[in-house]
Amino acid sequence: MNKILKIQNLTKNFGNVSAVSNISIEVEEGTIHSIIGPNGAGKSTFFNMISGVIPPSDGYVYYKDKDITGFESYKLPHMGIAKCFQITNVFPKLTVKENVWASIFSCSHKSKIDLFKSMNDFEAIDKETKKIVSDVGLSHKIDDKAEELSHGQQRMLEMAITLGAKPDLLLLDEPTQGLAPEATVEMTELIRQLSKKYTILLIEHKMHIVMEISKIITVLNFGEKIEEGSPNKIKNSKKVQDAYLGRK
Amino acid sequence: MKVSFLYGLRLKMTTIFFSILFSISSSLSLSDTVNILGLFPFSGPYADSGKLTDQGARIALEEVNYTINGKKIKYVTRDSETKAGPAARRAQEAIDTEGVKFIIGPWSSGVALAVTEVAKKNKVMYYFSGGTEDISGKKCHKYAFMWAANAWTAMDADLKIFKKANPNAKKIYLFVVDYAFGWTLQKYVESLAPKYGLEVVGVDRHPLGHREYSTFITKAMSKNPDAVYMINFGLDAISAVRQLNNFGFTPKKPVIMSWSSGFEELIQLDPAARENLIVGSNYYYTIDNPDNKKFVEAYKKKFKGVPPGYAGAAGYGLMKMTLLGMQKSGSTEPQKVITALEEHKGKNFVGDFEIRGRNHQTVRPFFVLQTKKKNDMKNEYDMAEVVDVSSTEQPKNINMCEDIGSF
Amino acid sequence: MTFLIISQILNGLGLGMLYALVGVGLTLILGVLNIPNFAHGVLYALGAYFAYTIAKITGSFYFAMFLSPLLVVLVGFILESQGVRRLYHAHHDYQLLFLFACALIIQEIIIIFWGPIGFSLLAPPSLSGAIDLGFLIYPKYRLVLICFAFFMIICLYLFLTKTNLGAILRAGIENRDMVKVLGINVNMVFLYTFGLGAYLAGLAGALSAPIMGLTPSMGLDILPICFVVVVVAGLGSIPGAIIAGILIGLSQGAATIWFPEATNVVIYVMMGLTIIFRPQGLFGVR
Amino acid sequence: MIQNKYSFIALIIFLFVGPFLFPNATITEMLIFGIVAISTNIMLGYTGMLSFGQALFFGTSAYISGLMLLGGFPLFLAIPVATLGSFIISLFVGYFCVKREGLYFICLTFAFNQMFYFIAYVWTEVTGGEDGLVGVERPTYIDSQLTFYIFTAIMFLLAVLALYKIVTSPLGLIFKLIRENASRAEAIGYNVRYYKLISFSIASTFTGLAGSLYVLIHSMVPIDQIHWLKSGDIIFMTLFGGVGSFLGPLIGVVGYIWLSDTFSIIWARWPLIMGVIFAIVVLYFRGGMSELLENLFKKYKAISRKTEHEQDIKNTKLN
Repeated sequence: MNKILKIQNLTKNFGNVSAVSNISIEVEEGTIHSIIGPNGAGKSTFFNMISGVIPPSDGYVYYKDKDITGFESYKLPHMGIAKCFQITNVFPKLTVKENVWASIFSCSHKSKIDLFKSMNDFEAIDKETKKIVSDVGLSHKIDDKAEELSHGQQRMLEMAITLGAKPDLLLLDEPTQGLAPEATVEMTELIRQLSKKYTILLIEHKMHIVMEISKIITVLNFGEKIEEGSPNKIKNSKKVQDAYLGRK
Repeated sequence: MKVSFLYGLRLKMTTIFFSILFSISSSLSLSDTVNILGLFPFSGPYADSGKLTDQGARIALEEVNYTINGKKIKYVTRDSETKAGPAARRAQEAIDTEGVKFIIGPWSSGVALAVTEVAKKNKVMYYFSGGTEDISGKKCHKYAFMWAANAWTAMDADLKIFKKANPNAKKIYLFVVDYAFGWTLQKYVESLAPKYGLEVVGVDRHPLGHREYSTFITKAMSKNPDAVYMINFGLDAISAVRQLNNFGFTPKKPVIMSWSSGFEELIQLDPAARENLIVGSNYYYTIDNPDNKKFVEAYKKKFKGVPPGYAGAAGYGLMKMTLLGMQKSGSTEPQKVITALEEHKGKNFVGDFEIRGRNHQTVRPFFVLQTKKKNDMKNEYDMAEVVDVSSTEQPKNINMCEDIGSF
Repeated sequence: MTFLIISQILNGLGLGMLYALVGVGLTLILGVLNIPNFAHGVLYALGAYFAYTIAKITGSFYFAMFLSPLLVVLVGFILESQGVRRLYHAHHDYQLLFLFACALIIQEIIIIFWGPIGFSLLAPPSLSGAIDLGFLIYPKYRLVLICFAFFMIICLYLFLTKTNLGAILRAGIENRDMVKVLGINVNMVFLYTFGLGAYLAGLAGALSAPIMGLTPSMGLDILPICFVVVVVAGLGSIPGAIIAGILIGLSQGAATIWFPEATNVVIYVMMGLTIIFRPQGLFGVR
Repeated sequence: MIQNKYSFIALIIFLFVGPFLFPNATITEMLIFGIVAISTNIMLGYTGMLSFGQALFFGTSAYISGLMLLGGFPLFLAIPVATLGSFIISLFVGYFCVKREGLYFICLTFAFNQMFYFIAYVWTEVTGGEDGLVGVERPTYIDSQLTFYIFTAIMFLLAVLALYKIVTSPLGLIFKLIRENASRAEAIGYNVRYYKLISFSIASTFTGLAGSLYVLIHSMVPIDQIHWLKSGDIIFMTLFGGVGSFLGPLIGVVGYIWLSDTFSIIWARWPLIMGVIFAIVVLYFRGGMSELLENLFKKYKAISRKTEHEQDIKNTKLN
């Protein structure tokens, strides 16, 4: 299988403290690859380095064999990497339609002239917006402002924005964070559906979700990779149990 | 009466739609009143002088009981903010809505130049006082007059009288405010100084609105001049004088405030700090003639016993001149008034004056004052005495007004 | 020439100390409260005017210097608690509009109460006049001003490093959210910070009065300089503001020797160079 | 959309009625500052950037166009060149400023404004320094007040339409994205700094256009048009009108100029009144005049609907 994302020796030091040290993973195309670990394991730092929010201190990130280490985050969607945030991160005063529309437009407009055309001139984008919005189940809210949606709906919108970029690789940072149980189930189902179309790198700390849907799981603790493998392998790993149950 | 298309249209429309707002004032103003605008700085950096100028202008109007040639005078004021933009807008606004035909206004060459453009365009008479040479110089035109003494006249008077009072003085050091009028004065001083046996040993230009002169003062003192000759105005001059006193330059050696408003500037200084100043000014309230006494009395009576300074006198003088033109011509049409004023010779509260037709400069005395010591002061306003008066006219060949033009 | 240079250094220092005081005040408010205090200039002016009136009533210059900044603090407290506090969650534009409105109001109130014409406030006889140092003659008051401002800056330094409140303020500049997390009464911290900023502005105003006199527009004149100090220093750096203030004062002094017309321009040239070569400011932390 | 239609109709009516409401020079100036405020709102209201240096572009462009007119160039060359000039300067200044956010952005623009002011102040041979640039003649075809007003109104309408086009284009949407959530906008693939620069340039270029027209009102460029206080005025006008709607800032301009002219006649201490009004707007009507009007309009509608409703009830009861 094709390795879509290769990460080599990624390291981040904050002063003398190293938040992430020497992590290498490879993500296979068409799979769900999860990164788990207890709070403070360095998951978010790791995620932010891949998505270009903070530059790594050392190491490389290759996407489709292209070095993208330290790329500014706005460049990634254009290459086919989209990310979904841990906390709800939508455009509150804009409508659902505008939220998603903007995301699709970002990667699909060809020339600068498109920027100055009328909003009504983009039939293809309008159509796609409607499709994505209905995919995440928000069709009835399409003209509502994002801030008027419920929390669960905002998470769905968040996902829709991410999908708007038509990515090959989806970076999901704790998509079920703060969701009610039913909504969590809904979201898990959505992720499972998405995995048919996209490669997904999932950062999550809820073990049961990860076990349910991942193909490969990487476990981080204290900024280091302590285990990697199939859900079954992880389930039975002593190291992982130690990390999660609290080591002595 | 010639009214522009839009103006006429507005008159019709406003009476229909906005009768309360405009029709009363504008229909009145066009028929049997003379409308004069006082464009003064009520706010902004020269906020102090707006009210005083207005007070002076009102004294002049009261003398004629707000009537001229049988017509009622409607006197309106606008705030110039000492900013050319708003000043021009409000002048234009007053011309349009109040039917103003005459503008008087002091201070700031920027404002003056802006208003003179408005005056020219609207064929309205403008009488200006204050620091610029351009009104009767480079930018002269038929509608604008200058009341303050010419810059050359003033510098000549300052130097002449300074030398007379300090025969041993040889070296002077110049502080010059860094803009057009400052440079003009500097040019005149540098060309006139040798005539009076004075040498300019150093010149420092400082930005307008500068408040910190220590760096300039130490530099000047290192040249050991006999006097510091200051070409700056208002707060700049006051700050510089105060700091010259801090540094112990005055009262040992004299400081010349070459183009000062006199009263207003001196009163802001503590008596100790204003010792040994030689002050050139367009007006001082102790000028000894009956007209001035009458004016000062009227002014004091009306405004809590405070005598008029230059601002009050300018308001009075500008208004007097405008009224004089109306009286002489028997008309209230700007063009007739202007023609009447050209080459007029007369006498008023500042002394003998003459209005040059070729450049619209009012040739009039410039006063040089000597400040009094604290012990010699009779009251808090008794700050200086007029030591000499000079009204030498600027030589024709250096006047920049090449052609006053026509109406 | 050495005489000239030494005295220009002294002049620059005196000026720079004043800039540093107002600059630090503005930096504190900018850093901790995260608002652009466009009313800083009028607080400076109020300091001078209060000092004038107190000195006139009580006849004591020193008492005026002591009391007037405290009155300015009072004004600062009123501004903060009645207006600024409601705006912490608003955009900068509203904060700016509000503070500028306050500046307009206070400036006009100054004109209404004290009149549009300026005044002088004389230093007491013991401080006025010049002193002969042998190699140069220099006004006493300015020397005292330099020493006193220096002393105040040391006090401020001790306050910020040695006291609890100081530590909280510094933490607030580093990371505003931190203060909230620490469970400190944020409103109090903000109030005190604004008060301290106002104190420094008022003090600088009062100290400057005998040198530069008092005019209603003095607040507007100093305001751009305050902001330049902050930009050159780097947003939120207190030592930076002190050094930048002094540097600007000194460079104005130097400009007078060689290029007198540019004494004001030099400030902006310094700032331009900072922006181009060190956009985060000389001591910028963020 | 419907509301926009109404406000454009109101705008057209205003353009026709304005000259009868206000003195000619005043209404012309209102339109010119209308361009400034509406374009500033692209940056302030739509993109969420507060620049305290817009007078820089207004003034610079006014100088350029003034100098060209003085040099004998035709008006239809002077205006584009001046506008282009402010565009280029806005790229230069913006390049340094958009790197920074929030307070630092404000400080930088403020500082740049002062820098340009001092350049204009010192460079007397070109700018006239303290006195400003004087004696710029209007071309004869727009010499009368009426023709000049019509000319300005046309330029104003063109500018407003162009700006409206921008606001309703994807670019306008991107500006809103940046205002709402810059990091998310970055994450979905927009180079935020680049678009901020575009927004800054658009605002500044149109401000420049207005500046090049301003020269013609009083045939001169006063130096106070490039001073930072003017930048303050521009911000205040915009906020006073309200940043929530496209044409709101125009209401601010009209209100600001009208109030300041009116109050300045009534009381010499009029800036105090303006200050109080600003403070009230900030504390109680943050949406500015446009929102206030909108609310009144809504309330009126609600009341009329209520009475209608009551009428209906009465009618049904009667029936």
